[in-house]
Amino acid sequence: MATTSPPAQAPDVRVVPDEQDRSSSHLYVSMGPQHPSTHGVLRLKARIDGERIVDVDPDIGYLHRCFEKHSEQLTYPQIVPYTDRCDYLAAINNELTFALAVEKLLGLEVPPRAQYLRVITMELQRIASHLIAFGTFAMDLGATTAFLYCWRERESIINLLEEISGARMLFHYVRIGGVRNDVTDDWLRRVRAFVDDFISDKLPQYHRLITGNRLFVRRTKGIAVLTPEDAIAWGASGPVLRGSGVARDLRKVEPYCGIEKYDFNVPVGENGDVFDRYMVRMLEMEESAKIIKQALEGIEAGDVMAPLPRRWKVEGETYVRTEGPKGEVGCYLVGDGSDKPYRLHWRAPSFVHLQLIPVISKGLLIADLVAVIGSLDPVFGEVDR
Amino acid sequence: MADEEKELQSQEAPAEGSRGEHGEKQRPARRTRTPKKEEAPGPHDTLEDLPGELARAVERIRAGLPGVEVRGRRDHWLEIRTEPSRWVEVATFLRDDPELRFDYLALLTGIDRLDDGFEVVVHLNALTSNLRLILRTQVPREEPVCPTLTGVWPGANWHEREAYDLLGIRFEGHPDLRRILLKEDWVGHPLRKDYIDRRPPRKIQVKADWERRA
Amino acid sequence: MGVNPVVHSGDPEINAAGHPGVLTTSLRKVLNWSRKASLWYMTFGIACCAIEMMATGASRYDFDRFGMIFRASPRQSDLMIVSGTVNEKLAERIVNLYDQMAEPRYVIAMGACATNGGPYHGLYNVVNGVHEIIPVDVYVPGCPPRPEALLHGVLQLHEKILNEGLPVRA
Amino acid sequence: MQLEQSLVQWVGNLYAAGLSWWTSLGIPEWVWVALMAVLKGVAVLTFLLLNVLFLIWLERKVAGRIQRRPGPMHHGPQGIFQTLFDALKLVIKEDIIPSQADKWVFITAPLVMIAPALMIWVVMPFGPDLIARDLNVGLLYVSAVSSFSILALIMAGWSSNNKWSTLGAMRSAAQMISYEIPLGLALVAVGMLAGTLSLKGIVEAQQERTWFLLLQPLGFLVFIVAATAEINRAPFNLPEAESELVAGFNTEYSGFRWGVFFVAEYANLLFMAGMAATLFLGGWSGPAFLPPFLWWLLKTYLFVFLIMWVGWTLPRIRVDQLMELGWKFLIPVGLANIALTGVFVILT
Repeated sequence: MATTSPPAQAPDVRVVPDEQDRSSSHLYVSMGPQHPSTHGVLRLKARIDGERIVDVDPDIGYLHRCFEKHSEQLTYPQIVPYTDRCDYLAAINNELTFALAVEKLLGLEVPPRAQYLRVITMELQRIASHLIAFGTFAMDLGATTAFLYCWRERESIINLLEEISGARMLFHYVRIGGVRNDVTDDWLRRVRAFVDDFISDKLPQYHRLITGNRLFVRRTKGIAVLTPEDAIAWGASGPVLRGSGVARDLRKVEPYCGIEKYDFNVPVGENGDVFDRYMVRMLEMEESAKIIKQALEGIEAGDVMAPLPRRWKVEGETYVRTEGPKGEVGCYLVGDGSDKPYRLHWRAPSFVHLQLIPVISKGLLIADLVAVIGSLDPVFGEVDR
Repeated sequence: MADEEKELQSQEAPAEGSRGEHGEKQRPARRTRTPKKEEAPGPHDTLEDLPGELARAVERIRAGLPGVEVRGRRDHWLEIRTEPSRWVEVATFLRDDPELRFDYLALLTGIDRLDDGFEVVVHLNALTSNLRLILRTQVPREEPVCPTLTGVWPGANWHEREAYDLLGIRFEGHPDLRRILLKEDWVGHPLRKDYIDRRPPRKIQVKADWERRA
Repeated sequence: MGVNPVVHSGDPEINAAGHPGVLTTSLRKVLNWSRKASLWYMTFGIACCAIEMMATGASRYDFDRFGMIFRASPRQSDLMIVSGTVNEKLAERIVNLYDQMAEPRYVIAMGACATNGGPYHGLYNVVNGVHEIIPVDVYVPGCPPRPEALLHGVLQLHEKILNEGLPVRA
Repeated sequence: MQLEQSLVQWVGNLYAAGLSWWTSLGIPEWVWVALMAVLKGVAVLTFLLLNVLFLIWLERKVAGRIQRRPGPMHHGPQGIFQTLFDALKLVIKEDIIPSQADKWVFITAPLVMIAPALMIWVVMPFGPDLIARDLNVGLLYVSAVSSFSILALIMAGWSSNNKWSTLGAMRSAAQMISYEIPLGLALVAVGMLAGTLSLKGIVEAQQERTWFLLLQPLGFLVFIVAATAEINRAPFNLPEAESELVAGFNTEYSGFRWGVFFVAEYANLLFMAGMAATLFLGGWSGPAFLPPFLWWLLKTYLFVFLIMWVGWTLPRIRVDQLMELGWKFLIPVGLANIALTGVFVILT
C-alpha cells in the first residue's frame, strides 16, 4: 500500500462495535430493515443506554438495484425510466436531471412549452413528495391521521400527472429533448384549481392539525440540531441544509428550465432542528404552488419535443444537478461517443443525508431517532440505487 | 465538442415521430474503448475566454498550488488533475483558501478507465461564490489506493465507502472502510468493467405439500 | 390451537377420514372465511411498490374495508406483501421475516421486481423474483401495480383461501 | 325505568323462590350463593366481551371516519362482524412460543393481563341494582386491581426475550406506575366529596348534589389524562408505539395469546370510560325516559368516543415528556385538587 499523507484532522465518524460484544452494559438494537418507521429498508444498528442513543450506525444497501452498472448497458432513452426508480417519490425531478444532463452533452435546445410543462410537473411532484415526507413524519410521531390526509392530496396530484403520462408513480413524462406529450388547456385549468384549493384549504388544515399541536412542537423543537457548518461539511442539501439556515436552492443558484424567470422565495430555518426541517418543507410547498401558478400564466403554445439526433453521439462528461424535493439530485455522466453512457453516477441527496444520522442523533431518545429519520426524509431507491 | 454535436444534429434533424427510439441499433460488444479524457485545450480553455471569477480562481489555484494541472471549462467548472500523493494537500488548500473556500463536497466517485486505472472524481462547490470544481486523480488498477478526504470534508465518508464497495478503490486513512451497499461477504467489485456475476442460481421455492392445503 | 401439517387428499370437501362431511364442510367454510376476512398485512415496504401499497391502505382505496389492517410485528401478520426489488442483502431478512410469521401465512409478490426481478432482472445483486427465497401465493404484475391491481390480487388470495382444505392435526 | 325495575324485582323473586327450593332439597345455602355468583360473573363477562367486540369494530369505524375512509365494510352490514372473524382467525392461528422465550412466563402473561381486566368489573355499577358486588372499598379495589396489568406487561416483555419487547415493558412499567399516582389522587378527591368509597354510594351522592364533573373539574382532568395513560391509549401508547418499538411488549405474541392482550386492552378502555362516567357524570342516573343501564352505557360510550377521538388526532408523546407530565403536572394538580376538595368539604 502506497503511503500517503495522513488526513488533515481526525474524522468524526463512529463505528458501532459488533453486536456480539457483551462487555458493555449497553443494549444493541437493530432497527429495520423491517421496522415501521425506517421509511423503507434502512437498518440502524444502535447502541442504547436505557432509551438514550449512544451510537448509531446506519446500514444501507437493502435496495441496491445496480442502477449505475445497469445504465452502462442501456441506451440513453432507456435509462430514463430507471432514473424514475431512484427517488420514486419524485420521479419527475429525477427524469429531469438525467434529461438535462444528456441534453447538455447533446446540445439540445428544449422548446419553451416543454420548459413550462417541466416546471409545472416538477413542482407538482415536489408538492407530492413533500406531502409524503410530512405524512410519514407525522405518522412516525404517532399522528396517523395526518398521514392519511396527505394521501388524499397526493392522489389528486397523481391523478393530474397520470392523465398526462399514463402512470401513477413512475411517470416517465420528462424525456430527453422535451416532455412526452402535450397537455390540454382543461388540464392546465385543473392544475390551477388544485393548486388554489391546496393553498387555501388543504395546507392550512395540516398546519391546524399538526404544526400548531403542542405535543408535536415539543417533540420536534430543539431536537437533533444540525449546525450550518456541519450541514455544509457533510454535504447536506435541500430542506436539510435550508433547515439549518443556509439559503441555498439550486433553482436560484444554477437555474434550469427557465426557473430564473419565476418569483419565489427560499424558506430557511433558524435552529436547524427537526421542526425547522419540517417547516421548510411545508413552506416550500407554498412556494411550489406559487411557481406553478406563474408557469400556468406564462405557458405558451408550441412544440413539446425538440428534434432529436438520429445517431446518439454523446461525448464528454458533465455533472448536472437540480433541486429535488430531497436536495441536490446530481447526474454525473461520462459519455464515450456511443449511444450508451460510459459511466453514470447518481448523486442522491438521501444517501448523503443518512450520514448525518450518527452526527445529530447522539444522546437522543429512540423516539427522537424516529423523528430524525422522518425529518431527513430518505428514500431508499436513491440511497441504494 | 458541444458545438460539434449541435452541428451534427442540425445536419440530420430527424423527422417527427422518431423521438427517443434512436440508438437502439445493436452494437458489437463494446466497452473496449475508453473515452478520450483529455481534449486538446480549445479556445474556451484559455484564461481570456473564461468568465472573470473563474479566471481569477484559476490564477489563485495556480499560485497556491504550483505544479498542479488546472484549467477552466467553458461550462463553468474548474478542473484540477493531481497525483494521489498530493490529493489531501490540494483538497485542504481548496477548502481553506479564503478566496476559494470550496467548502461543499457534492460528489465523490470513481470511474473505471480500464488500462489507465481508476479515476477518482470529486465535485466541489463553493457555497459563497458558487464556484464549481472537479478534482480528479488517477490510481493504478493493480493497486487502487487513494488517500481519504474524510479529514477534509467529513461528508466524503460514505461516498468513499461506496467507491470502495463498487469499484474497489481503497481509501487510505478512512476511518470505517467497509462495504456499504453490498453484503459484507460479497466477492468482487461490480462497477469494474471486467466484473462477472458468479452467483449460483437459486431454486424456486414452493410451499410444501402440507402447506399447500388447497 | 396450532395448525399442524394437514392430511389432505386434494378435494377440499373430503375430510381426513376420506368422507365428505356436513360438519367439516361448514366448519371449513367458517374457518376459511374468518382467515380471509382478517388478513392482516405486515408493514414491510421495500421500494416503489411500497408507496402504492400505502396508497392502497390509505383513504381512497382503504384496505380496512376487507378487514385488512397493518401489523408491525411479523408474529401477528397473516400476509406479507413483498413490495419491491429483493436483493441479496435483503433476501435473508425476508426469509427471516417469513419464518417469524405464524401459520397460516400468505405472500403476495407485488410488482414486477418481486415477481421475477422485473426491470432489474438478471443484474448482479438482484434476486429474480421473491419465489426464489419464499413461496408465493399471488403475483401482482405491474411496475408498480395500481392499487386496484393490488386489491385484485388480494381478492384472488381470498378466493384461494376460501378453497383451502380444513387443517387437521396429523 | 319501569321495565327495568320490574325486571329486577322479577329476578329478585325468582332468586328467592329458587333459594327456598334449593334449601328444601337439603343442599347448603352457600352452594346456591356460589352458583349465583358464577352466573353473575358469566353475565358480566358476556356483556363485557360483547362490548369489546363492538368496541374494536367501533374503533376501526371511528378511525376510518376521522381519516376519511369507510373502515370495515365487507363482513356484515358496515362490517359489524369484522371483529368476530378477527377473533376466530386469531384462535385458529399458529401458536408460536419463541424458542428463546421463558416459556411459562410467556404463557402466563396474557392470563395475568386478562384476569384483572375482568376482575375489576366486579364493582362497576351498571344500574341501581345492577352491580355484581357493591364493595364498600370500591375505589380502593379499583386502584388495586388496575395495577395488576403492569405485572403482566413486564412478564410479557421480559419473557419474550426480544429487545423491543423489553424496552416496551420497561416503558410501560415506568408509565403505569407514574400514572397510578395521579389516578389515585383523583379517586381520593372523589371519595372525599362523596363521603364513601363505594361506587354505588358515589353515584348516589351525585344524584343528591350534582355531577362531580362540575364540582371536580381539576380532578376530572387529572383522572381522564391519567386513565388514558393507564390504559396505554394514544397519545400515551408508548408501550406499543408502532413507529418506535415495532409492537412493544407484545412483539413476540401471536395468535390467540396476542388476542387476549388485545381484549384486555379494550376491556380496560371500556372500564376506564365507565369509571369516568360513574365518577364524574353521575353513572346510571339520568332522566327517566331511558332505563338507568342505558344511561350508563351512553355516558360510557361518550368517553370511549372521546378517548378514541383524541387518540386518532394527536401525535404520540415522548417518554421523558410523559414522565414530566405525570410527575411535574398531574401529581401537583392532583394534590392541589385534594386540598381544594378538603376545603370545599369542610365549608359545605
